Amino acid sequence: MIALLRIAKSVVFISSLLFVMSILPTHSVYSQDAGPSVSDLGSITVRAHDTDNDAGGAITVEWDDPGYEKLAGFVGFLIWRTNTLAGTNDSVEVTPFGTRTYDDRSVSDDSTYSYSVAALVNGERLMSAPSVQVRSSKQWFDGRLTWVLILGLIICGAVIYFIESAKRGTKLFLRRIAGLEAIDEAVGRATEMGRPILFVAGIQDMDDVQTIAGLTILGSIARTVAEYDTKINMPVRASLVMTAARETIKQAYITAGRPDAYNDDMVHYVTDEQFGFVAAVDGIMVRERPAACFFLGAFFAESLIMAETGNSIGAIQVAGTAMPAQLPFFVAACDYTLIGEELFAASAYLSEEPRQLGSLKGADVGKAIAMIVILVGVIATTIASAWNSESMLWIENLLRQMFSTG
Amino acid sequence: MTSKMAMRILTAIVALIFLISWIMKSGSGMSDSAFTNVRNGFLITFAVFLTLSIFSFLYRDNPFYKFAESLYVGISAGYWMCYGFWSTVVGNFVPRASRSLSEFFHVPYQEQADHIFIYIPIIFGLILLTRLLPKIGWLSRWSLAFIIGATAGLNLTRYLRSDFISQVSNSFIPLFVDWKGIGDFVNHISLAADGQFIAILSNWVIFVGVMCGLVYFFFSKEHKGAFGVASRVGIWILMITFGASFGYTVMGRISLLVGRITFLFGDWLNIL
Amino acid sequence: MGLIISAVVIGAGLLWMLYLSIKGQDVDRRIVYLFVGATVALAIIFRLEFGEVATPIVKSVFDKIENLPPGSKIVLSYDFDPAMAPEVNPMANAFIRHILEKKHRLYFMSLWATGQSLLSVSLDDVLKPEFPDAKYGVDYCNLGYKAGNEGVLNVVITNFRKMFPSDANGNSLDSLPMFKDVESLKDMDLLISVGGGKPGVKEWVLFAGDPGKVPTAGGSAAVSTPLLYPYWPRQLIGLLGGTKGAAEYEAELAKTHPRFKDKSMPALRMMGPQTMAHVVIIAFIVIGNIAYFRSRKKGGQS
Amino acid sequence: MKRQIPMLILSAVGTLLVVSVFIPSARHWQEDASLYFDIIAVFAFFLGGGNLIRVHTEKVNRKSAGWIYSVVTLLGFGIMLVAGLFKIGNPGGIAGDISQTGSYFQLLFQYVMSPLNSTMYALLAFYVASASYRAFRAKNTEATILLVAAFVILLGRTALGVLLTNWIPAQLSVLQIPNLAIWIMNAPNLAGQRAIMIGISLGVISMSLRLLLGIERSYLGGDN
Repeated sequence: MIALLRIAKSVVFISSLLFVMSILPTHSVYSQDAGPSVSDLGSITVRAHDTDNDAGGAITVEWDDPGYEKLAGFVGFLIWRTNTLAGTNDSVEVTPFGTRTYDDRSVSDDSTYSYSVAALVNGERLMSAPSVQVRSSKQWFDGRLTWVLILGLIICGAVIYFIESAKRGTKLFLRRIAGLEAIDEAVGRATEMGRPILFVAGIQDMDDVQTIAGLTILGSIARTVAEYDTKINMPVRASLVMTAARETIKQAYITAGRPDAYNDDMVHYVTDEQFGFVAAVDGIMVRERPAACFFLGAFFAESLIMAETGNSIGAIQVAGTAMPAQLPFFVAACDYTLIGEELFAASAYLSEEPRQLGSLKGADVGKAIAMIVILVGVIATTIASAWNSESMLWIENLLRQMFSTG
Repeated sequence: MTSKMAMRILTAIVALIFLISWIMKSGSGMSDSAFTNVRNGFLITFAVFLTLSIFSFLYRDNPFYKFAESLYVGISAGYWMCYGFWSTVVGNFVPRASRSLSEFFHVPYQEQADHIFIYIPIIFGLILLTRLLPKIGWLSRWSLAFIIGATAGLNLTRYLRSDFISQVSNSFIPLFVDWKGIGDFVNHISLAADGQFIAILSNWVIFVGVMCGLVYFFFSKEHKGAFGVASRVGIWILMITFGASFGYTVMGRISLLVGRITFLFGDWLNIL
Repeated sequence: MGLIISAVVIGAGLLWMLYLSIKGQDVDRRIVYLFVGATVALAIIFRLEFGEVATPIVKSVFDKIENLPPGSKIVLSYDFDPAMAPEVNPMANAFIRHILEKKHRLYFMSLWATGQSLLSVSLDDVLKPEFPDAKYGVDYCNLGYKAGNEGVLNVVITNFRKMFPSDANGNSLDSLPMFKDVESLKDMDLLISVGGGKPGVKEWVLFAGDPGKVPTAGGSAAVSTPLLYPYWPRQLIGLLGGTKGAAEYEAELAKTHPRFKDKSMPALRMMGPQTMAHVVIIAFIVIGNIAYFRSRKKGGQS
Repeated sequence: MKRQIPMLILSAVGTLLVVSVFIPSARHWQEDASLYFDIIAVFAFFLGGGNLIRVHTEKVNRKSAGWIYSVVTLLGFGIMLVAGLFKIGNPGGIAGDISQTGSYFQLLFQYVMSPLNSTMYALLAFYVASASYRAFRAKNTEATILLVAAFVILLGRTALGVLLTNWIPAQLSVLQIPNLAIWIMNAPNLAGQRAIMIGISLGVISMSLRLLLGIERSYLGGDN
């Protein structure tokens, strides 16, 4: 689609250039209408400056229109560039109707340029005076992201602060998450029944943070599994996940003091194909009849196929994902579901390590910030729109500016 | 013994149907070449066989499903590895790394000053393979560390911008839409879908819903008292969300089945 | 005939399930599977079609076109690609039929490069054979595709001729009678965008409908429809969502203008099996709850 | 050592990528990182593919239950690899597009992989039905809310919903089931999605920080 658009854009561009060329001779294709003529209008003023917030190599040209666009024979504005160091001239672009700015991305930071803009009317080129000389340069900081940086620093600062304070021994209250409490029970049941547990860390590769979240939970589960001497079976969809999962389980077995019981075959690669993987996992479920199934990671449409098969074999199922579209299916078909953020918090809960738990309190500060900002934003917007309050409008606009993604 | 016998009979029947279908499909082929017709007859019959084999899993696990599953796993693993090779190695790495290799694979070589950097992933990739050597297998953690670091770094800012900031700013909504005073509101109150009352109600529900939903996710505060009430409302909102998304998706899922059954009845049996 | 067989088979099955449930027996999941499969298969074999009833969000688009005075000016934009076409093309064709039947003037355009070729297919397959009397330039015209996404809308909201010096066939707009009293999109009586991506219905609302205060309607693929719901009913007068929305429109069209009844109604055809399975699933939920309440009652007594 | 160096790599790479967002001339690092990831993932194929071959050859060698299916997997894997890596039957030769019509690779995709893929996907139609039958029961307040929301949306998408509530006058039109369904999608559903997304973003941020600070490192293995 993008490629097509690009082709189409270049076709339009070339055809408009051809069109401009074809009308450069004195006769015009449009009949002259009565109305303001070219000579009545003032000249175009051109400003050129280095493009903001970029890595160099671009100059922004801006101009005003004294009224050329309203003329009957108007075709477009031609942007004319002079390389003042090399002394060469060339036309850069003919802009379509309605534009007043143009980013010239074909300049070098080592040269200086001056720009003129010409209105193309009835085959005439009405060239403006050249702009001042400009040179493009790169910026070290993207100014549009100032607020993103500040917000990021506040939230990250809060997380780090509570990690540090937890390290110093501040006690923390944490609410219970039913799904996590069920993990021990599920592993215990598998041990009693002498059946394996099945662990699926989603179907994404290691470049999805949900997969990593799944693996961190795997670390805790594997420790319990090692202690109870239960069997764990973990099919994976991506080779990298296989490597990472093996390291994770191995470490858990070592921590539990049972390095001898670890075996690489606990984790095995199946296939990178989404539904091929599902077909195999379904097969494993009905043949090995695991007593507990864990689905923790990023899932797509296959979520329900796996969860329903797991349900049909009577396994205890604990699922967790940050895919909003798949949550309903897990909620419907599994015994416990970690919803969104709970997936990321789970490993901290399970580790019971103060520093990890501190990070959760930091995330809560983020939520508190979100709630306060939303509250203020809603009040300001409401008063500004219902009672035309200038000051509230100012607050609303400030908040919108702060919370714009740049 | 009897179930083994039944299985044999079933397999024989399936084989017979397969053969008949192959012959019929080959006979009705469109191509001039007999080989193409016979080949396509086989392929279509095979595709039907695989389709039915997968569906048979709904009854219970069976040899036909096991066959289809095993084949699917093998074929698709090979498929994605070939794809990875041609698109990533040949498509992305070779043009940046070597001119002669680019010529060999007929891909345009990219002149770049910084193509030394393209060897970073190669080094980490080779380090990853030390996993195969027991003595220095621990080195592969370096590659994992590189990958996990990249994932964490990329996602931190990505989620901050796209999810946190944009979702918060989307929530700045007026609680009194088109407000012309309380008198006007009371006079025109109605539950019409396009009425002012519903527009206002929607914004209140969104506002309260987002707030209570966030309260539900608070980990470090006990869900008691007013906080507990808000968290409970939060769960209800989440439940509505899940129910609604589930209900909305059902129809789309059925259309997938329609596609398969149309394939069986139309492309194979020609009865549509 | 097919309908009777299907109704008997499915109805009897559901009753049997209900009976089992009331007796307190749990229904095996395989019976549920069998039901879904049989329902869809029967509906496909017997080509069952159901009279869809237009939901208000669809009905309002239909009524708008139905009630505009003849000669009203309507823009229909093809903003989709072949991948989305099975879902949204039936909508576009239904719009063409309805608009020309009501003797409105129809202005075609497209914001997607791929939309233009799909548009010419519609012109050749639907418009020309079914409306041989419709005259190009008087009753309909094709402006074709222009690059620039929503930027195109930004321009045509003030001036058509600047963006489209000529139509897709190279005729100057001034030579087309139907452009005599048209300066910009603001002179239109209704804007319709059919699409499922960006630019699409949302961009038409934000860059054309809202600033120009022109009624806007849309059709979109099912996945992106929930994202458009917030614009209804204030900024969008109506919306057709997925095959379902298309089928509702086709049904409404066939009801009001019986001459289209025999025409192929692809969305309605596609909806038959889906609707039937959907109803069966609703029945399952009801039966499931009856079973649950029965068992709880029993549990409470014992 | 075995633990410090990976920790250092992780923190350095992660921090650089966080910082690069704010520096215009470093922004391409983000795309580079994704490209590097893809290339490392190709190396991992050796591990994954090797594992696949090893697991299944072992089954065949040991003649363990169902070994014949392992033969099928190995055959499929081998055939696809040969067909794809050497582009057998590809009209464009070695330079042709890998999925060009006529190549064996494409043929196998079209007649073997694609029907398997769409059939597995189509199983969802059955599972959606069985999940609705079993899970949507009014067991408690939460389950009842879930059930009611799902039921209204389901009804709103059939003619039944229109016919049942057509009689409701325009003054109360939001109570007509199709309108109610849209309102649920519009207001409470939107609110829930938004709360979930804000929560997720904070979860990702705090987890990424735990990783970058080296607090969370179960994946890094032990010291030996």
